[in-house]
Amino acid sequence: MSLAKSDPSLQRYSVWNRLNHWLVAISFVLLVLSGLPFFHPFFWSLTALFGGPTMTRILHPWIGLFMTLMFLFMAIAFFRESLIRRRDIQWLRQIRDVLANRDDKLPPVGKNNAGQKLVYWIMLGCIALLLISGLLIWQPYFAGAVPITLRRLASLGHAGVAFLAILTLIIHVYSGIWVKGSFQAMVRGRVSWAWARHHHDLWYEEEREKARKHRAISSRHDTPTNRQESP
Amino acid sequence: MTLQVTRRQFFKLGATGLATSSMAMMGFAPEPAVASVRHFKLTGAKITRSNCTYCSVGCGVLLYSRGDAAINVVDDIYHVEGDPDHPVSRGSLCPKGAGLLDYVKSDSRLRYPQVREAGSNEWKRIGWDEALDRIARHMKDDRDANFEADDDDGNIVNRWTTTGMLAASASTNETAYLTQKVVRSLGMVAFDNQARV
Amino acid sequence: MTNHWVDIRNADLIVTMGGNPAEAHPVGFRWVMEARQYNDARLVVVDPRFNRTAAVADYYAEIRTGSDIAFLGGFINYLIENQRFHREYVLAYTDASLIVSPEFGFEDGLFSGYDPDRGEYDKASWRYQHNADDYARRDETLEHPRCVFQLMRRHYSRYTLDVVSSVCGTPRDKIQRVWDMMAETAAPDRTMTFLYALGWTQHSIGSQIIRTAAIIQLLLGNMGMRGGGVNALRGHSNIQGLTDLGLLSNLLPGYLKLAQSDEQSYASYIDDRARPPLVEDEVSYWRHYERFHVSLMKAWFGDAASADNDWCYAWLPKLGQPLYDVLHTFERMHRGEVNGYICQGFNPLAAFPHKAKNTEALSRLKYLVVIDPLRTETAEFWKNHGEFHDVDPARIDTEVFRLPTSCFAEEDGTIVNSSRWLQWFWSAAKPPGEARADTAIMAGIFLRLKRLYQQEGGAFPEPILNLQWPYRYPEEPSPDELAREYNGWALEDVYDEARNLVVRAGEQLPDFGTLRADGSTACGCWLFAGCWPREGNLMARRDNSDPYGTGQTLGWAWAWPANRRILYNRASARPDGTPWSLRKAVVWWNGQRWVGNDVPDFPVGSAPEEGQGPFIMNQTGRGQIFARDRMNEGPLPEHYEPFETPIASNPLHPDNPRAKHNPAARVFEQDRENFGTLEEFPHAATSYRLTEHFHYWTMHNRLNAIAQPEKFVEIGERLAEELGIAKGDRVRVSSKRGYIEAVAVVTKRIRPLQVAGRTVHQVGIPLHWGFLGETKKSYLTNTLTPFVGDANTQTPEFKSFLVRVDKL
Amino acid sequence: MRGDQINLQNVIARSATQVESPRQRDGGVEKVTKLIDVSRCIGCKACQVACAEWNDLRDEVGECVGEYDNPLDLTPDTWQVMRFNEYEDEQGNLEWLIRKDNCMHCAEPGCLEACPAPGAIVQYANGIVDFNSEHCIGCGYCVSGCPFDVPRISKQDHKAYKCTLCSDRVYHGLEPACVKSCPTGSIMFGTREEMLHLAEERSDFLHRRGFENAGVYNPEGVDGTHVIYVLQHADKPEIYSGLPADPRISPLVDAWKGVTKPLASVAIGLAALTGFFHYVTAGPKEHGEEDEAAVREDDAREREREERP
Repeated sequence: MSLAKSDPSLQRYSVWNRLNHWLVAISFVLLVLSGLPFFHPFFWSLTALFGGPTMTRILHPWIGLFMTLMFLFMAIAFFRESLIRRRDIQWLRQIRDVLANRDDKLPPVGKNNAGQKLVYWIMLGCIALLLISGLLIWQPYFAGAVPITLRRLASLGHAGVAFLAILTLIIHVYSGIWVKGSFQAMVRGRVSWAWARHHHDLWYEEEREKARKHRAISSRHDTPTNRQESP
Repeated sequence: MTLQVTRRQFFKLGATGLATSSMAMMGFAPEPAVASVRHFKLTGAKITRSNCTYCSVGCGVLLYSRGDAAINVVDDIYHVEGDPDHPVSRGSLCPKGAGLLDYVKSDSRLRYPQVREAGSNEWKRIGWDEALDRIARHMKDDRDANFEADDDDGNIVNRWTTTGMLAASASTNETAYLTQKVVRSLGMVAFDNQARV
Repeated sequence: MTNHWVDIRNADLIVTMGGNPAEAHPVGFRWVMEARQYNDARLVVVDPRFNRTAAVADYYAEIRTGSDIAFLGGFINYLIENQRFHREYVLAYTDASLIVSPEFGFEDGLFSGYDPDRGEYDKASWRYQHNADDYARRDETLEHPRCVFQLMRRHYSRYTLDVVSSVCGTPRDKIQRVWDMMAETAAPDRTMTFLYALGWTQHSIGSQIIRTAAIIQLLLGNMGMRGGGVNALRGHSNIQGLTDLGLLSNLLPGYLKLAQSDEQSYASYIDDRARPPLVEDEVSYWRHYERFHVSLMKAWFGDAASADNDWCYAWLPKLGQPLYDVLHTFERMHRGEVNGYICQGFNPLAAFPHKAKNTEALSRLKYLVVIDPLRTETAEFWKNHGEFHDVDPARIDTEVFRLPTSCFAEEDGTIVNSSRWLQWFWSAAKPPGEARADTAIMAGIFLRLKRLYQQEGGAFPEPILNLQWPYRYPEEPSPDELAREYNGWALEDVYDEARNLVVRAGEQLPDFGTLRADGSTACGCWLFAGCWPREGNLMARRDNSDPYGTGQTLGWAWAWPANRRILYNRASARPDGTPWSLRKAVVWWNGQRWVGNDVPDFPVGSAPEEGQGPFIMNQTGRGQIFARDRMNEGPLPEHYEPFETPIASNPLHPDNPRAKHNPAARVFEQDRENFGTLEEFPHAATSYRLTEHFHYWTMHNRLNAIAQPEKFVEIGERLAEELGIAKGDRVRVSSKRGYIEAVAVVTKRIRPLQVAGRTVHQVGIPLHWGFLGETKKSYLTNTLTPFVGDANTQTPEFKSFLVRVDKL
Repeated sequence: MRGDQINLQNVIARSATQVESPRQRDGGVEKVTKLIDVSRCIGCKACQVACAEWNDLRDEVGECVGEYDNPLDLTPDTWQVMRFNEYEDEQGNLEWLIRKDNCMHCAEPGCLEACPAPGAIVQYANGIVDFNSEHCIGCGYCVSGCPFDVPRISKQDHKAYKCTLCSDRVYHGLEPACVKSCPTGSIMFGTREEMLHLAEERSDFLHRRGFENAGVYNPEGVDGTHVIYVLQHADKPEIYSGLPADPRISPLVDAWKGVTKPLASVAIGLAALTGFFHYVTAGPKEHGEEDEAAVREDDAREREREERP
């Protein structure tokens, strides 16, 4: 049989990756929903989702802590493949081609393209800042002990960084919808070889190489019969 | 710059437009703010004119109590403030006067007669009759035993020096007068008040 | 107060000395602030501490505690030497022109007639020279060497600026500045008021400090004037009333006096007190003494009191001592000569000097009765309160009864404020639990005693059995019944000299003028007569209108005597009856009678031509610069050092040890040993109140506990530096009699003084806090204070003593 | 000020509320103001006690730390404190400056600006800024918003508390409890106009008594306050236990609560829209047949290579 079959047979995210990602995603969304009411009265009615304003005030920081922890795991898991390479710069230079879907013009891409890597680093930065500023204004635990100017700075910072994070989220989510197959990739963890070759050609090569080696090793013990079925 | 825009206006410029429309859209209008945030605690209180009995300025105070002195109610003082009609205090009070409520309501107020027996280390609650009977008995025994009808020079002195009394500094003239009357009828001379301290 | 609270606003200069009204009388102090704002008055504070009053004063001068006579005596010298006194007033309204007996003298700090062994004066020589008609001789020129004015001039000539500065430790320029400001009020249209309280009384020379102030006000012509006077702010809410009603060992209501043992004859008892005028035609109102006395006896003993038995004169106790004051009584108690003691709303364990001695004294009682709305330290003197009060209950055999009483909010009645106003107030609720009114408790005790005497007989029962008890509910005499009784009523129709009917039998008396010595009137307190006349209870009046804008509010409550608001107000007018100044007018002669914005303190029909003096209670009709035999340490105030003084000798009499301290003060031998020495206890201490608290009561109130929760002592920055004490450190303050521990408040407001060539540090010790109540448990301040009192009143010397401060 | 009824139509500003508050009746209501004449204050704390008594507050009984101040600072149970300062001027003249410290009721309240909870902080037409605990969520933003460090968060119910200028008394035509109690007339209350006038009188009086720099403290930075001081040394407010010389709502708070937020909200909305329109115009990004083909070629190539002996 052939890898060309477009059925997703290529593992992109492990079960753990996926669980981890979605836990972060869900808590992030909850944080957005519970944070926006304090961000602007326009969103006040969202507090209803959390059992009222005061409950929202109480829950938000705890959800935050949970997400931070989850994100930490994810950050470790995705660290290597998120390191920025020279070719990523080139990719970013050609962001117009990316948006215009002129993918043939793009430089080769590894497991993650520059956009995904940026999301990784921006979120890493934002969440670190949100954690610190959040702790500084956390009533009733820490805020009381924090000098007033620092509290004011933290409040401002928390809001600003949250804004950045939300924008990033929107882009991230949109990309998921826009790039066909990637949403499925994070849901079921597998992509088709063709998808991989199109969006992440270098990674595709790596995976192909892996597959070849694998077959080579296994062929030594192969019986003629089963050899017939292998490519 | 001629255009005067205060901070709040500026803040609103940015916000109001967006907000008003959207709130209406989201069908949520501000719930009414409670008018006077707290209930007015003097409504319906009984007001009694009194005088502060700490220092000798004699400020007028108004005692506010629950209950209207009807037969079925035991009035309860719950607020004290200055009497604006009083020519000296004109409604003002010092920190002691302003805190009178906690004096009237103090946990240290005594509620029933007690006795501490000789050598004992505790108070024992007793009834008024027992208390007054025992006190009267003590007084009479001491008076009868130590009353001086005359002194060594043969003067008639009719005095009782072995029991003394201190009169209050904050009691009323009526109490004071009755005390003076009783004390002198007993021939008591070791009698004083707080004028000196 | 000779004047009253609101009248302070009429002053041009307010001097607070020996008082701290902003601290102890904040609401009355309002009128000082009003005077500053609306009468352009200045406020001067002379005090050992830069206190809360000083915080809003126009001028502050520091002074060593207990040196006030020097400061004021120096001012008298300054007034005379610079001719700045109010000559016309002095001549007409004081005894300055009266000539003093040749035997009178003053030498090396002692007046004539001193008996060193008994520590007392024979006052025979302290009198005026009399002429043929037995009236005092006078010299209107004030030049006669023996006239009061010249004697005073010579007496105070020693009080020079330098001497005063060295005795008081006050810088010369500050003294000069204060003297100048005070001297300006000698002008007829300007007045100064002295506001003082226990900062003057609580010294071994307390009464004489106040006398000095009175002399000054006479020299400046400020007595009887609006915004003038010598004003005792008084400590407790009804101390004025209790004193008026004579609740003192030697008094009866209305300042009538109990007789001494040797006064066996009723006639001479009255003669010695019904004082005739010493100057022709003066009023000398005390000459009616017998009317007051007889009416009192009728009120107490009714028909049992008759002319035949000298109105029960023999039934009244006779005194074997000049006074059985508290110090004297606790001394006897300590010696085991007292078996029973009753404390009615009074906390002697904390209130009297030398707590250790008080504790021992109380422990020697057979029974103690404490009548109080609150738990008091006295009632629990037998209980061990750890370091604050370390006693062993098992070794104390005193039987203690604690009876709960109602507080002001739970009773009707009157109290007399320092303006001499009798103000009626009403009960708002029932007392808690089984608590009862003091009147019910006194009645309960008395009626039981009476019953016992009826059943068993016993020692001299007559006064008890015959005591009038005309109350609707004998167990609970009501306040209005008692008020009507001390106002008094007619037992028979009362007629005046012209045989006009004045009061019908059974009617309430309209005033003390209607009292009679023939037994036709009964009156519990002549001074209060008129407070509840036929018209009803005038003490309950609430008309605060002030038609003349003078602040007299004659329709508010009722003031003794006869609703007069400013005493001696005749002196507010010139001898010819016209006001000294329209700004200061109180009463004036309108051709037929005395009229004005106050009730004249004078016979309303006495025309100026008759020349009667304004001080109608005095035999001379004049203000007494020369006290004659009324004061125990001399007719003219002299500075003596406190019994615990921070300097070696009395700078005025360095070589006469007898004149170091008040020579006439009564000190018990054993207490002499308890005086500390300068070497052992180098710091001068003074005790006082804080505005957040009232003695040992408010520590039971959460609100006041919050406002000032813990005991502290105030120490000047310089001393603190020397002792290495920082703000908030705990310190131990010790005197010869014990020690206390408290938090140190280190302050710029107490500065070291240069006294007699020596640096004196003063330490301030608030008297509040104890080991009961809501505040932090603490030592009692009277652990430190000395057991010695003023020579006349026996008021303890709480304001000047020696301590040592140590860092803990 | 009888008739200054605070009713629903008298709430002129309301936290976290963008719609206009009712303004129609503003004209009928006089602005009120509390005047504190520091030169007449004896620091007796009557106001402090009266405040606690009226508002049913009983703070903890503290301790003495070596000064008259007590309680030492504002707490949820202590809405005003007296601050004592022994001040010695250049000539060494001693003054005991005692300042009553409590909510200043700013015309432009930082607390109200910072508060995210609709109606938790309201400003009445008479100028009083009041906390409505019912709506308070305990986020503590008002603390960051206040230029005078006044609001305190309760450890008990985690809500914010401060002086209400006795809005309940004023509502009923009475003066605030502290004002009534003041023995020396250091605290006065009346219409804003009256009080500003009286303040001028009082500072003129101080000028006559030799305080050249006496003046009124009514800081412009917060558009004036409804609690104003008369100071003997208006040129140095700091000597009154740190009264801020030029209080204003912190620029940080402005940036945080000001115009940025609505704009940010809009930006978020726009971002979402942009994505949508991009999708509409550029269409989805997907791999095509050529990728399939390429994969098949790769397959083929590899098979040959592997089958070569």
